[in-house]
Amino acid sequence: MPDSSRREIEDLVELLNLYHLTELELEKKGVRIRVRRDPAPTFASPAVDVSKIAKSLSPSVSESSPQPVESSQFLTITSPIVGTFYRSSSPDADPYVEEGALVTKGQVLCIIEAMKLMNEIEAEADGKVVKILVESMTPVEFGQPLFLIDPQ
Amino acid sequence: MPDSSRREIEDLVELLNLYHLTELELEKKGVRIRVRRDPAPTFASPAVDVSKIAKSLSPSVSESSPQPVESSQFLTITSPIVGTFYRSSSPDADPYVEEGALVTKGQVLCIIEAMKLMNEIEAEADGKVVKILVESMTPVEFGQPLFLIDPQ
Amino acid sequence: MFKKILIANRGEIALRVIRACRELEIRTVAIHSDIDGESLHVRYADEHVCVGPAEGGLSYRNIPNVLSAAEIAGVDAIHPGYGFLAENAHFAEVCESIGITFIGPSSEHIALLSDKSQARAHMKKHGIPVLPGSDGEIEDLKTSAAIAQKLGYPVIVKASAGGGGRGMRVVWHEEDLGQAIESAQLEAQTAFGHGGVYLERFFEDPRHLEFQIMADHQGHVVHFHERDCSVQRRYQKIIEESPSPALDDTVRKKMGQVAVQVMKSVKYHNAGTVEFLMDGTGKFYFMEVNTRIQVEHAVTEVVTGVDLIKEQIRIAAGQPLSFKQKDIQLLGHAIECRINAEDPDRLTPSPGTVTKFCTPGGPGIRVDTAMDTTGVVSPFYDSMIAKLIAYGRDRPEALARMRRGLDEFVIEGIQSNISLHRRILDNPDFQKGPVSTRFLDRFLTLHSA
Amino acid sequence: MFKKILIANRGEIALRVIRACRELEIRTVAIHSDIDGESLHVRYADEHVCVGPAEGGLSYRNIPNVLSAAEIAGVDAIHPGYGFLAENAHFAEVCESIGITFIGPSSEHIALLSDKSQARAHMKKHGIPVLPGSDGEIEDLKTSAAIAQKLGYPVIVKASAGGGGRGMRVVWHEEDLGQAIESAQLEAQTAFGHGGVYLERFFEDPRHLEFQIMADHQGHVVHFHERDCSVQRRYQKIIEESPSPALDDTVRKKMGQVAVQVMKSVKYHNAGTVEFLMDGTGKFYFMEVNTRIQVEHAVTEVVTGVDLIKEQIRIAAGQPLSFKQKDIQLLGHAIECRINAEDPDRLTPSPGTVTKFCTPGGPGIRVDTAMDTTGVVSPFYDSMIAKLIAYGRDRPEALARMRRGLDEFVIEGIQSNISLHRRILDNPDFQKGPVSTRFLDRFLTLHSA
Repeated sequence: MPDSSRREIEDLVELLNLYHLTELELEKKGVRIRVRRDPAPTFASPAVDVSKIAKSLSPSVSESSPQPVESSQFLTITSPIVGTFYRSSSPDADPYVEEGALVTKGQVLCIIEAMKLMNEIEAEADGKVVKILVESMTPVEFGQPLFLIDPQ
Repeated sequence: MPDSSRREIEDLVELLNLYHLTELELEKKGVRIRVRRDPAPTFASPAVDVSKIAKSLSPSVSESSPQPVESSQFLTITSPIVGTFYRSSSPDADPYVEEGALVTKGQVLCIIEAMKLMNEIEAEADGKVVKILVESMTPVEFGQPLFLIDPQ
Repeated sequence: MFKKILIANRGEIALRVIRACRELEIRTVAIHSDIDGESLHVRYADEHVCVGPAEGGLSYRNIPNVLSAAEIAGVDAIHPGYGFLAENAHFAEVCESIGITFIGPSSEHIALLSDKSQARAHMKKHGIPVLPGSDGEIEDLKTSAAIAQKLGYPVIVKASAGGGGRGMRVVWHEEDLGQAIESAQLEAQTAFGHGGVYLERFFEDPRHLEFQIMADHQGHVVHFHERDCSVQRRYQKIIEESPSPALDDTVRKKMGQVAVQVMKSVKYHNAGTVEFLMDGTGKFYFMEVNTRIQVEHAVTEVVTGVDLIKEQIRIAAGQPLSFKQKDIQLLGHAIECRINAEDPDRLTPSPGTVTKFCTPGGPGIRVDTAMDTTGVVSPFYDSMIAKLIAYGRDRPEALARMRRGLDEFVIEGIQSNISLHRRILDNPDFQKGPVSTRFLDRFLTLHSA
Repeated sequence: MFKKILIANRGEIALRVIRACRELEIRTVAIHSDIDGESLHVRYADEHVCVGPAEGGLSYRNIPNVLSAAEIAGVDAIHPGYGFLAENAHFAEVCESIGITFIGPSSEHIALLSDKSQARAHMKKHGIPVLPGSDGEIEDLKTSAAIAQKLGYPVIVKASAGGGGRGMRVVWHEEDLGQAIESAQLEAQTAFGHGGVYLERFFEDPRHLEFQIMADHQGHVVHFHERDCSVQRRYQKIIEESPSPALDDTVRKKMGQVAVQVMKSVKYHNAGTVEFLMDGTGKFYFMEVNTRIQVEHAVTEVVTGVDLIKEQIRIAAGQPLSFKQKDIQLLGHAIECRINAEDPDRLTPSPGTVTKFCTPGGPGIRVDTAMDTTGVVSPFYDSMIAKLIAYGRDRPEALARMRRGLDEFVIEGIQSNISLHRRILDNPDFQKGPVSTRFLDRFLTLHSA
C-alpha cells in the first residue's frame, strides 16, 4: 500500500481517536465506510482513552493524570491527595494566589484538607497563575487539575 | 477522499473480507492500524461476511449464495435444495456430464435426492463445464456450489 | 439416548436446545438460512446445514429441506423449538413416518389441540371448565346471534385454527356481530386455510395464567405450577413470572390438578402448556393447550430447578420422568422480560446492526440470547433478541434484580424495549400485582402523551 | 438503612457490591486508581473518586485517600470487598473512629483472628479441634525441634500474620527445621512486618473445607454449610464447590456446629468463613477464620438462594438476620471456576488488551465479572477476570453445565486458564471427587509433558 493512502487511513484513525468514535463499519458491498458513534445508554461504554490503556500496560509510566487539551503549553498543578480544596488558610484570610499572580517554585498555592489535616500544595515551578480550576471549599480527587501555570 | 485512496481502502476491505479478518485495532498512540484475526477458540466468532449482512438488511436482494472468489467470471450452479448429489441417474449409468463438456441451457447436470425424490438439476445457460465441485453421493446443502460453467 | 439431534430453529431457542444437548453429550446439527451462516446457533452446533434463503417459509419452515438435512446428517431426533414447525402436525407426522423422533407430542396431539374449537369441545366433554361459548363452530348469523344473546355481550369471535391473536374479534353490540364474524372468518381463511370460527364470552380484565406440564410415555403427568403472562399486548406476551401474584395456594393446587387432568384426557406426552383465563373473582376457565416448549419456560426452570429441555429430550428418548409431583416446588420467585429489537414507544420492530451487546450478570440473573457481542437483527425473523430472567427469594427481590439487570443491559446500534420494561417495573400497579391482560394497553396509553 | 456506601475495591467484587446496593436502593461511590477511570465498577456506581495512581498501595490501599473520598462523598458506610483493605484492622478501626460503618466485623475481630497463632490458641481454649502444633509462637530452635519431634514429621512452619501461602515452610526432616524457621520468619517479617511463626503437623493429602457464616449484632449466628476448595495451587484456590463431595450429612452437621461455635466464641458479627482441614479419615481441624466476604461466596449464594452481600449490608445497618439456621438448605449443587488472565500451563499472569469478551448464558450459569465486551487486564492488579458459577440439581449436572459454560466463554487477545479448567473438568478423579489439596499440583505435573 502506498504511503499516501496509508496516511489517509491514519488521519481517519486519528479522528476516531479524537472524537471517541468506536466503529468503522463496512456496509453492503464493502465499499462504504461509515464512521459511527452511538449515544451511550445506561452503563454504556465511554470511549476508550488510549493513553490510559497504554499507561496501564507499561508500569514504568508514572506521570500524573491527563491534562486538558487546550492547556498543553501550561504546567498543570494536580491534587496529590483526595480532600477538600481551600484557596486560603482560613475563612477570613486572603487567598494564597489569584489568577494572574506570579508565583515562585515552592510557594503555597492552596490547602487541601484530608482527614482533618491541612496539606499545603506548592507551586512546582516559577510562573504565572493562568487559571484556578477549582472553587474554594470543593472536594477534589487524586490527580484533579487545580491550577494552570505558565512557566516563565 | 481521492479515488486512489478509496481504491486502497477497498483493497483493504477486500482483504478483510477474503481472509475473514474481524478487527482493525488501534494501539497505543492511536496512529498504528493493526489488521488482526485471532485464532478462534471454541465458539469464537468467525469473521462477519459483509455480503451476508448486507443481504439480511435488504429484503429485496435475492441472489444465491456466495461464490468462490476465483470463479467470479464463471457461472456457478448451486443446489436449490438439501439432499444427496448424484452425477448419474443410477450407479451403473454414465455421469450426466464430465469436466470440459459443453452443455446447453436446460440440460440435466446431476440429480439431487431429497426425501426419496430424485430432483434433476439443469444448466442455467449454454457453456462449458469448467469444474465439478462436489463428489458424487455427497450430501449438499442449500446454496452449495455444484458446477462452474464458463458461459459461451 | 439419542446420538445426534437436529434443531429445526434459530435464535435463542436453538442455543437453548444445543446447550441441553451438550450437557447430555448429544451431538447437534444446526439448520440455517443463507443469511444466518455466521449466527451463534450455527457456531455452537457440531454440524450445520443451510436449508434455504432468508425467508423463513423457504428455509426454517421448509419441511422437505429440513428433513433432507436431518437425513443427510443422520440424526435420530429433531427438536423444533417454538414457532416455525413446532406446532405443525404434518411435520411431526412425516418425522414419525421416516423414523426420526419429533421431540414433542404426537402429531395427533398437535392436530387435536391446535383446533381450538375441537379442543374446547373435548375438554368440555371431560368435565374441564371451559369459557362459556358456542358448542363447536358457528353456522350462521341467526344461531350465532342467539348464542351471543345467551352469553351476554361482549362476546369474542375466535378462529378454530387461530393463534397469536389472529382471527379474533371482540363484539360489544349485537349489530356488529355479523360483520365481526365475516371478517374473522376471512382472516382465518387467509392466515390458516380454515375459516371456521366459534363464540366465547369476552372477559374485560382477565388474567392469563398457564401451567407447565411434562408428561412421559409411561403415563406420568406432572405440572410445574403456573406462569402469569398477563403483561401482553395484542396477545404478545412481554413479561412473565412465577408464581403468579394472583393465585393463592388453594386455587394454585386446584388449577394444577385441572391442568394435569387436561393432559391426561388426551394421553399427552412431552412438554405442553395448559392456558387458563381467570376472571376478577378467581374463577378460571380452560383456554387452550400449547403443544410445544414456550418462550417463557425459563421462568419455570429458574423457580423449580428443573431443566425442561433436557427433560423433553429424555422423555422423547423413552425415559420416564426423573421426578414426581411432590418434587416440584416453587422456590422463590422468577420473572422474565422479553428483550425485543423494537421502538419502545410504538413497539414496532427495529432491525439493524447491533454494535455493542453486553449482558447483565451477578446473582439471580439468567440471560438467554443468540446475540454475540455485536451482530445483526434481521427483519426476516422474530424481533426478540434476548430473554432476561431474574430470580429472587421473593417477588420484591426478583423485581429489584430485574430492574438492576435491565439497567446493566447494554444494546447499542438498534432500539430495544428495555426502557419500556424499566418503566413497567417502576409502575406501582405492576409492583403491587396482579394485573390483567389489559394492563399494558392502558399503561401505553397513559405513558405515550 | 444506609443512604450511600463507598466500595473500597475494584473488579468483579466492586460490581458485586454495587449490584447489591442497587437492589437495596442505596447510592454507591466507586473509588479508582488513575488507570481505572473507565472501568466497569466506575461506570456502574452513582459517583466515583480517583484515589491515587495505578499501584494499589498508593490508591486502593491508601487509607487516608480512601477515607477522604468517603468523607467528601458523604457516605454512611464502606464495603471493603476482599483483598486490599478488607482484613486491615487499622482501617476498620479508623472507620469506626470517624463514624463510618465498616461493613464487616469489628477491628478487634480482625486483629484477633488475623493473628493465626493467637486465633489457634483462642480456639483451643474454647474446645475447638485445632491442628496438633505448638502452643503459640516458637521461641528457639531447640524447643521447636522438641515440639516437631513430638508432632512427627513432616511439620509446617506458619507465620502468625501469614496468608495466601506466604511465610509457610513444610519441613520433612529435622535437619531442615532451623533453615525453614529462619526463612519463614524473614519472609513474614518482610511481608507482614511481624516475623513470629508457629508449628503444626503437616498433612499431605488434606481437603480444604470452609463454612460460610453470617452473624448479626443481636448474637444470631447461622452457617451456610461448606464449600470445598481443595483444587488449589500454592494456596491459590481456582475451583470451589458446594456441597463438598467429601462430606456426609453427619460430618457436615458436626462441622457446621463447630463453625458456629468458633464464631460465637469471639462474638463475631457480619460475614466470615471458618476454614477447616480434613484428613483422609474424615477427622477435621480448625485452621483459621477469614474475616471478610470471599471470592467464592457466590457458590454458597447459588445453592442457598441467599444474597450474602445484601445480608452483610443489612447486618452492618443493625438489622437481625432475615433467616434461621433451618431455613438454610443446600438445594442442588454449585461449582465455581475462577477465570484468570494467565498462561494455562505455566499459570503465570497474562495481562493485556482483551479484544473480545463474551460470557456464557442459559440455565444454571452465573457470571461475575467487571470486564466489558472488550477491555484491559492491568498487570497492577489481581489476574482474576471472571467467576463462572454453574448450578445443577446434582453434581453431575453442575459439572456438565460448567463444561458447557467453559466451552461457551470467549476471551480473545489474552491467555486465560479456561483450557486448564476444561481439562480438570474432564479428569476422572475430579469427576469422581473428592480430591485433596495436592490434586492440582499432581495434575499439572502429569499434564505438562
